[in-house]
Amino acid sequence: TDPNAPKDDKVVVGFSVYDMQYEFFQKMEKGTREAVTAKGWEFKLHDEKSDENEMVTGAQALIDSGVDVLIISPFKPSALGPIIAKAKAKGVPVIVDDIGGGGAPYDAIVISDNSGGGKLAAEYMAKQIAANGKTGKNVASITCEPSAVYAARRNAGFKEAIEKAGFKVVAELSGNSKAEEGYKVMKDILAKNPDVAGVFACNDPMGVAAANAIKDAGKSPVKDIVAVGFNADPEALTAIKADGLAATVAQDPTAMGALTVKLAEQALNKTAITFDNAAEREVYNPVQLISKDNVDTVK
Amino acid sequence: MPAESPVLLHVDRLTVEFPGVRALDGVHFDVRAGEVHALVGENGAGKSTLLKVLGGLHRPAAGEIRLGERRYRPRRPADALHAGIAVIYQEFNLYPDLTVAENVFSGREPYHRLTRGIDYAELNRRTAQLFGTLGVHLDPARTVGSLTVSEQQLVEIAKALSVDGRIIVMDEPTAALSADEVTRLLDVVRRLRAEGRGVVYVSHRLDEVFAVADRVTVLRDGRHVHTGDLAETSQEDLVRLMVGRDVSAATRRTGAVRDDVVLDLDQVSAGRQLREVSLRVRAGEIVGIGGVAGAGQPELSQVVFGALGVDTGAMTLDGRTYRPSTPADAMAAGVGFLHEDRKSSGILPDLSVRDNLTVSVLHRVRAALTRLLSPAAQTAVFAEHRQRLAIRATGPGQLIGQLSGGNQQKVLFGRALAPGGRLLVLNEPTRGVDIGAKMEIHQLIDEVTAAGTAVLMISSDLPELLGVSDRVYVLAAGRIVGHLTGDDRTEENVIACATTGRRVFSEVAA
Amino acid sequence: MTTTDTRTAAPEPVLADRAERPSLGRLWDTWGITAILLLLLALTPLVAPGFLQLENLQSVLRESAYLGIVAAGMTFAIAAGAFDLSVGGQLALVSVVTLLAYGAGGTPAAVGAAIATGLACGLVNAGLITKLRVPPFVATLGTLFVFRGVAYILTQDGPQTLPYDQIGSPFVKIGGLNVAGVPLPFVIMLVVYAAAWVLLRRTATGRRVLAYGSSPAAARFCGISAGRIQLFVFALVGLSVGIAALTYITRVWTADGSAQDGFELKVIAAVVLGGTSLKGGKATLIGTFSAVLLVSVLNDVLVGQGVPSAYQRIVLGCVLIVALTVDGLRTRFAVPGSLRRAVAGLAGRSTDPDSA
Amino acid sequence: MTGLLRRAPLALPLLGVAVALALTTDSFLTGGNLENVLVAAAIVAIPGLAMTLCLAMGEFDLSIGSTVSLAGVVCCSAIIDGVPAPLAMLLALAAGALVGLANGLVVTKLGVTPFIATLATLVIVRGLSLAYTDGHDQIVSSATLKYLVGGRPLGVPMPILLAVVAGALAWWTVNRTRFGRWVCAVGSHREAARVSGLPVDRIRIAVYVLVGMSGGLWGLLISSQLQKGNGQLGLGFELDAITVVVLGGTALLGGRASVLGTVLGAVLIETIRNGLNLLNTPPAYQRISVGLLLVTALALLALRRTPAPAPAVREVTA
Ligand SMILES: Nc1ncnc2c1ncn2[C@@H]1O[C@H](COP(=O)(O)OP(=O)(O)OP(=O)(O)O)[C@@H](O)[C@H]1O
Ligand SMILES: Nc1ncnc2c1ncn2[C@@H]1O[C@H](COP(=O)(O)OP(=O)(O)OP(=O)(O)O)[C@@H](O)[C@H]1O
Ligand SMILES: O[C@@H]1[C@@H](O)[C@H](O)OC[C@H]1O
Ligand SMILES: [Mg+2]
Ligand SMILES: [Mg+2]
Repeated sequence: TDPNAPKDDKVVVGFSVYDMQYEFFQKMEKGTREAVTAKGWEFKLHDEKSDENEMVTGAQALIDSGVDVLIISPFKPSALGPIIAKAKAKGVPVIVDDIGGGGAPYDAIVISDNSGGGKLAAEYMAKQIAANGKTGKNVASITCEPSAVYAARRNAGFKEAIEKAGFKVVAELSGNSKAEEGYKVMKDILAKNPDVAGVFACNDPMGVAAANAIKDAGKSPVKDIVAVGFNADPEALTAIKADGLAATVAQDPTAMGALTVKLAEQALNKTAITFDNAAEREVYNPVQLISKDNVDTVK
Repeated sequence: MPAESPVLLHVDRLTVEFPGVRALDGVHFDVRAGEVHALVGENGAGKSTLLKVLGGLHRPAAGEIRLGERRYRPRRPADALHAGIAVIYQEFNLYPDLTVAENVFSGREPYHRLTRGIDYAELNRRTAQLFGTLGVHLDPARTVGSLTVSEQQLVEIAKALSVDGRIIVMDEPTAALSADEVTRLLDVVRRLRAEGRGVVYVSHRLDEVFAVADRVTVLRDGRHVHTGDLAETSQEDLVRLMVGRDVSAATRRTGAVRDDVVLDLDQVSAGRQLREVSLRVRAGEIVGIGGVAGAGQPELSQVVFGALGVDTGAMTLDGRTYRPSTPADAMAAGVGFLHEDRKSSGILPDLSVRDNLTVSVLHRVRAALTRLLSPAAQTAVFAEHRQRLAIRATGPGQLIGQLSGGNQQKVLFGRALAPGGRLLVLNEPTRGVDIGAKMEIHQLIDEVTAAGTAVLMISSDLPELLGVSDRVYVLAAGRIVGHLTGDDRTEENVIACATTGRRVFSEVAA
Repeated sequence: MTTTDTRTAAPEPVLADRAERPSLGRLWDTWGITAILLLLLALTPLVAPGFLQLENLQSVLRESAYLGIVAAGMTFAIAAGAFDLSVGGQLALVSVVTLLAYGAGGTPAAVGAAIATGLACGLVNAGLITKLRVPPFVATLGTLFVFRGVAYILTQDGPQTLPYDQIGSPFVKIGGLNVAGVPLPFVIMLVVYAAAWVLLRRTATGRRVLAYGSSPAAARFCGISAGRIQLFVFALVGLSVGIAALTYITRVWTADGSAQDGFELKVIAAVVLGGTSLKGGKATLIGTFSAVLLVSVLNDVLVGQGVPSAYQRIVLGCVLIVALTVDGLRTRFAVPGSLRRAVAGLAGRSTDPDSA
Repeated sequence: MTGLLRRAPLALPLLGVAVALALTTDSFLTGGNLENVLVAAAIVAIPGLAMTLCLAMGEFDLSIGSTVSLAGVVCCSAIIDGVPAPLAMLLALAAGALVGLANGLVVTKLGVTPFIATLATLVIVRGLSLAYTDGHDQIVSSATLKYLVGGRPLGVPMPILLAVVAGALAWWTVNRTRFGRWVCAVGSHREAARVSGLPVDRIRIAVYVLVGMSGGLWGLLISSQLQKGNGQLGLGFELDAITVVVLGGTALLGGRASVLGTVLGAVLIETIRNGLNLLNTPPAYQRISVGLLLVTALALLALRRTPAPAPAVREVTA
């Protein structure tokens, strides 16, 4: 391309990210940015800082600044409405990344199969409990903050599958997505149900924290109580290698970022997108169960 | 006082400035060992400012202070303490949540030799001992917040004595004390003198000054006007030096009292402080209430003002049943009130003089149509009061906290006049007020009675109580133990009723 | 030995009005933060050229409104010597209820519900404080949990959301419309501040709030009822949250129990930054207004310049401290002459008599 | 018993809640569960005790949650960098003390009102933790660090032991040392303390340093449980610490400190939280229950309190 060509010709991609404090989103940003620059396009970032007001203000500001396409990983999916309304008014396509779409008319959403991930966790847990030679049929679940829709899907997927396998979820308590609370909640679960055979946490900070609580109670989070997290955060991978966590469900935020850029290009060129779930315009990014068996294959 | 005894403290060309005010202008002043040196002057003359410089609270803009031969440049209160200067400030500096003993020895609490913790037994013992020398009994373990104003004043005095300083500075220490407490304090002052210490004594009560001081220095508008032996000075001279003109003493002109009863209390009891009190105040009449501190005076005034509930008994105002449940009710009925504790329950420190004057009658300074406050109307009220009460303020917008104590008192007096109708309840109306202002306030009280207002005045200042009132009731332990009219209104009678339990009831003429 | 000064000046004419020149300190109390805001606004175009674009300015004003409106109400509470920690919970609850009401009865129902729910929250606080005599700090700390809890219960099946097909509704216009180029939320905020200013400075009630905040004990003897003041200020905070929620919810379209976590601290910070004293008795609405804009502008500039969020925090925190340092030093040097001495000291001169 | 109730009115609601839980659950009274509750209570009581001094002084420190995060980051990243664990832990305490010192200096020397000063450090210190770690977890596996929550000298869990020691020290400080009385004096009437010659600035700075260090210890305890540090830990902890103090009855206006009250406040809060979990309460109802119990407990306390006579002097410092 001609470096002297008018700037207008260059495609500008705006990316509004949930919160750059988290490694998950740092990876997502990296995947998105690299895919954008690889195409010779311009990349503009906005950090929502886990705040719905900042999310709306910042995303609208990106649109105002003249981006050609908006990619957004929304802190509150249900606040996408006013953003998409503005984008539609200016003819800017919107690709949503992760979390959820909140029912607004975005062009496409790339999403991990959260419910499927919960199911993977349940299936692994059931299998591992049996392999440990345990006969207990009680398990527990530690959920994210009540408003996190994506996390609710994980829990629902887990619950359905684990019950199908003949287990009972005896405790379902919220750790509000926080490690500190995940630890305390696990302690309470252990006090009330010392016999639980497994625990599923909706994210890894809580999952690893719960595993720590199990260890502090003198038990193994792999052999005694099967602890499974979600995300494949570095701390989860480290813990799995050291028998400090049984498993986690991996999402691939870098790949998700790259995928959104591909969909953005299709939307810009008005080529049809192939959806995994056309009704919700969802494109799934696969999830994968990571345990000690395959943890070394994860980069 | 030996004139050749060494000079302990020497103040030279001292100047202190506040934004817009030069509070002290080249003042000089000295104190010798074994001397009580009185410092007098009108409200705002700069007395407290001078003492605050000595105490390390204000730093002068110019001038020099020497202690003996040494330069004295206090930068913080601790410097004054180290230099052996103990100050009793006009405004209390006490911790309401701490005990009496903890207040007295704040910063110098004794430690137990073995446990290395504060030795409370020793602390309380020393405190009790100090109060012993003051001739009062006060439980060292009581919380200061629960004390009366006069008890708090005693704590301040004990605090200064506990320092064992070479120079003791007292800013209006008797303003809140009862007559016998004053007598004992003056004895203590004489003892300090006998011990060879230097005492600086500030008071508006000239009889005390003459009773206890050796020399006097007069300040006026921040300037030094006179220093001299009291033996060579007459009271009239002193007053003239202070105010720059002659002032006549308090006397109540008679004849304004009318027949109609404004306030009638019939067997009123409230809590443990007030028992079966019956009294009447007529239109145009000034009724004084005397007694030792804690005899129920503030409670009586608060019952009349609706700030304290009546348990049994009845009140009428202008013949109609009167049961105010809040001060607002009382004010709506035309009752005005002056609190005895100016600092904590009188002034609104963050508000202007104008607002302080009008805050209880805001409905009168509103535009009729919009019901919005009218600054012009408020300023008019201010102008009127400043004229009438000779308030020294730079303008209506000055914060009341910036006025001298006496001028604050005048503003509060003005506020009490505001409901302006039937009855004025005055607690210690001239506490901390200079002699000129005192006369002016007495004149004002007279004026309002001429217009038919009834006045219920509580005062621990006996000359005031007897000089201004038409009749005097004496309270003891919440009961009326005396009713003095005509020639029975003597200091001896009041003191006898208040302290010895003797009951004196004059024949009521009308 | 008697000395009488001969250079006694003529007694000062007591009644003459000395020119009432407001001191620099008092000017700073009211206008200080506004001055800092203006300075920032003057410098901003140099560092952030995009700032002055119309759409950006509109966006800054639009997003300041909800915080600004609540801060106006909070100014009264702080002026009365209390503060309301529950505003975050109130905002969440009012927003959720407003969306529910919109679903049931459209725009008028939503507007009515917002105002009514806000007031109700304020009255709950007032009741706890005046009837049960729980200290305001504790009462509102408790209701912060309670209001958020109720909002959570109402959103157990997911956040309340304005459906996308309501995009043309007059309700949405509250947050989205521009009036002659000025965003409607900001217009509402201006009206709220004008009304609040009149209430604080020109009504008996406002004067009583300040009197009470300055000295509750003295106010009592001026006939001011503590209960009525507290009822008034906490109801007013509730009302302000009601109005603010309307501008908030029509901009973000969604709410649940977690909406605007930490809101209370932001609001109180804006009020105090503006110059209103936490001790009560002193309040400046102009200061609050400017402080709200100051924080918004600063945030916009930092975000616009792509400063990473960790560093945004550091800058914001430092600005808070610096802005209040000026004020703090002024009070510190309120000791007569000390500021002059300090300045003289810096200039290498000395007016200190002691060092002569 | 009545004496205890007068000095620690919180004992009554605590007893009520405990009895209710003993009746409605079969696990509340088990040894393991009680230990859970007490350990959790101990962990919040430790910073609560320092915060008690701060509130008694009439001020409060909002930055402590961020200090928790900073201490964890300092300790864990130092361990990762090869610093011996005990030294790393000392470094974390020092970092906490430094935050406290900064607060103290800004509050006294720059005259910034504590609310804003500590709110600003809250924002700045978290910014520092995040900037330093770039949002990454600092993961460790340290037995020494673990000993802080896992150790059982004399069979007593370390946090409980630490809290008992801290409580005894705090009680002694408040009631038997000059420093403690001076803190209450400053809280009761700061200007009077200045006029009485107390070193007011130094007292205030010392209290902020203590709070900072307690925040550091809190951070170490959390990082000991989680074996990591990061910029997200300790969010909102400032309200937890202040809540237990307020619940314990230390007057917000300063001047008085109830050490026993703070300890009971911590136990009450953690008992309620534990109870709600034992009862499987959905999260939405958990918050509302905590809020209602808080308001109820305090309303009861307030109603029991006989109105104190209006103090003649009172300065509210904030
Ligand atoms: N902090 C201050 N700021 C501004 N002006 C002040 C301040 N303190 C005192 N002043 C002014 O300085 C002057 C002297 O006041 P000062 O309190 O020393 O008078 P005083 O002689 O003690 O009066 P009083 O008998 O009423 O106590 C007055 O005009 C007063 O208004
Ligand atoms: N906080 C309060 N404390 C005591 N009295 C009050 C208070 N607020 C109002 N009042 C009194 O209640 C009465 C009637 O209330 P009203 O609403 O008319 O007040 P107001 O004086 O008109 O003030 P505003 O118009 O500012 O509300 C008046 O006598 C007024 O002085
Ligand atoms: O799994 C992710 C979760 O851990 C993060 O905190 O938020 C986004 C989710 O997709
Ligand atoms: Mg004076
Ligand atoms: Mg009205």
